[in-house]
Amino acid sequence: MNFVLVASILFGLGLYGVLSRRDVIAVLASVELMLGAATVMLVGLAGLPSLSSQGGADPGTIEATGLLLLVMAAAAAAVGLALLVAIARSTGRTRTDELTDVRDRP
Amino acid sequence: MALVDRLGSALESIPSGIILASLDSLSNWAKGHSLWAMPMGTACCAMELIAASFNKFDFDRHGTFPRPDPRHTDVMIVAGTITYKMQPAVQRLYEQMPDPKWVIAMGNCTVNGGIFHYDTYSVVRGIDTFLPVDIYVAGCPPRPEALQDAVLQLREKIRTESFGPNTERAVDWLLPESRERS
Amino acid sequence: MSGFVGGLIWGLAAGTLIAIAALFGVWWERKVAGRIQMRIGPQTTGPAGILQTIADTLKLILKEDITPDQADVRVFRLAPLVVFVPVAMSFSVIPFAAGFAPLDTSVGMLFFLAVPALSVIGILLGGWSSRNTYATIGAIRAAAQMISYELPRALAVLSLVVLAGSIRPLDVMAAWSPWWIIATAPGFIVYFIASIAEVNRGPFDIPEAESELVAGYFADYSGIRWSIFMMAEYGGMVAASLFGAAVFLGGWNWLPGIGGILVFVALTLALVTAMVWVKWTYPRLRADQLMSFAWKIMTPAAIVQLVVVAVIAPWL
Amino acid sequence: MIAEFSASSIAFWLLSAVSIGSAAVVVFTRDVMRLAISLGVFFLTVAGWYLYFTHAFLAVAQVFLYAGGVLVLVLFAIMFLRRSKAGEPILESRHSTDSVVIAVGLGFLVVMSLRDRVPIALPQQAFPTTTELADILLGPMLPHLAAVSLLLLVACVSVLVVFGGERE
Repeated sequence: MNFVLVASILFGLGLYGVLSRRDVIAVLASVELMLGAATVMLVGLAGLPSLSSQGGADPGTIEATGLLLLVMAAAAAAVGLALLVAIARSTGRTRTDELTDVRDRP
Repeated sequence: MALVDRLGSALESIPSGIILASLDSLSNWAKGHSLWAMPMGTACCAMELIAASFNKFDFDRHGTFPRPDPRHTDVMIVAGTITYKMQPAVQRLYEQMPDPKWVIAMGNCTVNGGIFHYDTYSVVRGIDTFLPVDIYVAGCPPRPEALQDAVLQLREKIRTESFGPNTERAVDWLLPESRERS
Repeated sequence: MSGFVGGLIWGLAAGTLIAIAALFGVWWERKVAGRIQMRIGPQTTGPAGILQTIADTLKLILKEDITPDQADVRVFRLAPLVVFVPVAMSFSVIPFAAGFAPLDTSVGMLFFLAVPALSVIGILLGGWSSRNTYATIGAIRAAAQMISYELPRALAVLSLVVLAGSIRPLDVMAAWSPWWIIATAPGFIVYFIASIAEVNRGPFDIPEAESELVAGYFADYSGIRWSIFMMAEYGGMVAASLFGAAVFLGGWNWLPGIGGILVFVALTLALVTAMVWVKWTYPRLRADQLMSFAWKIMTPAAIVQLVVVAVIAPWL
Repeated sequence: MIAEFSASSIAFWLLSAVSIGSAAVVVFTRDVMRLAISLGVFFLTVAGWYLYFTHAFLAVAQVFLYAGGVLVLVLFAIMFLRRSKAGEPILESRHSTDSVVIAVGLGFLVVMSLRDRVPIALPQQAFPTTTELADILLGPMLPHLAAVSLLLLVACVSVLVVFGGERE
């Protein structure tokens, strides 16, 4: 029982949300769950001595990497939200199974 | 809740009512000294109502200042002619105010229709036909000093109120059916 | 566990501080506003009306607690606390005296910027759960405004971080020198304006614009719940003034010992008064003016300030 | 279990419980506001995890970026999209065995691939100072920082394009 299990459960929950949700906002929230779980896993694992011969990465490097990851994920979330608001405004639909314009009208 | 009820009856059983009386006076002091006004200005009296808040008269000296939101106010100052078309809006705003709440009827039109009392089809003859009015202010329009006096009179009136179970609310004698129910 | 107990004590202390700040701040605001409008302000309740806000608070506690019929009840009741708690937490990193901050953390400056920003979530929840169009519009405006003004505020504080070489508030205070006031004057002005916008006070009070939105995001709150919103507003005002007086203006660095604390308190009071002054002097901005002011003037000014400070830092 | 009953393990169990609980609410709730609130709780617990791994700066950055930024954007999008609709907004999901199998299987694979590598107790790490962080970010990791900054700029511009294109 350790944080790997917790992060995996979180990741699995997020994946299930992405697969099962039918509303774009909920799908995006589930993607955020997966991102958070992955970052927690990375930051946690990077500090462990068992993963490398030098006894874990330098905490400053971990923190810098995590920070860059955070910023990237936040940018992705912002673009995703902007896209979904734009789609919803132009089509009036927010459910993933209704958004079939590309499939239906090639 | 049972404990609270028992506490309440225990407080009442103290003969001289010292605790309840001082609680009453404290709450009445607080209520009376912070009468935030809901300005229901519909006609010319509203000019005097506005003047009352600004310099020279300065309602804020007595802790009364206008808030635009009925949820944050204590006393509705109805200033101006209320037409039948306006009546539902006034009543609704009154109902949106949280208890305890009071009404001041400012000006002749709100007291009894004023100059529109005769020969008009559209004017409500006094807002006490649909609201429990606490203070009437005569005048066409009344001076801000009169309104200020009305607020101080209302403070005096509040001083005699009580939490106690025997208090009769103004709205009870206004609506007989609600009294029969209780 | 001692950390937990200490946190509890400081939470209570911050709550009390905010309550006192709100009681005093409302009275002070009404007096200053009265003077600005050639009135007197509260006068008849206690000497110089000092008991006015106590009467108001008692009355608000005794008022009916209305929950709208259509409201999302649990969210509606949660929202005032979500607004209040981050503001209370932000008090904990302020350097109150030489070598003393309740929560002495190495990321204090960022903490102070990040945590009060959480209260916008409470505003959004309150505005949404009221199921009231005015409240929803007010909440959306508040969110847009707070996201926009967080950026220049953070950039302005960043120039101090560059000067001090640390984001621990006590290190910044230790490295502080009077020349910083001149070097970071534009940054301080940006910080001050952005702080007013962060606590939704005039002239940036479009989320609660009385003439168009009745009372904005708290339009349906009454009694004590509404007063928690107001306490958060005044608490945020006092926290921003305390922090600005400490890290920008030097706070207790001016005089040793108790004199320094007095200078700190005086500077804070001056900033609070300036906030009240600004509110009662300037008319409310329009929503688009507010956004273009944030993005076209405040943010570039803060960036220029940061660059200037980074260039001159070795000589300060 | 009882032997390692300490402040650290209490924090671990609390964080695990709250983060999994809030994630479950995000995935299964039908009310859109519950989703937003529990997403906020989840972001705060992620910050808590960073604190648990002694990365205070990451934790505050997480609060700043996610709880203060992304969550507000999510709430904003919810209000923007659903303001006009009456009544309780309901989120729908299509639960299926396939999704369960895929999600559980992938999670299981992750756990199994790492099960030998991870010790029970975490080692005590040095608390990195922000000066160290700055040295690393502006020293060896400067290219990465520049790349992420460029990405952020592109993201900002693309958000503007997405919204600006809508206006015509």
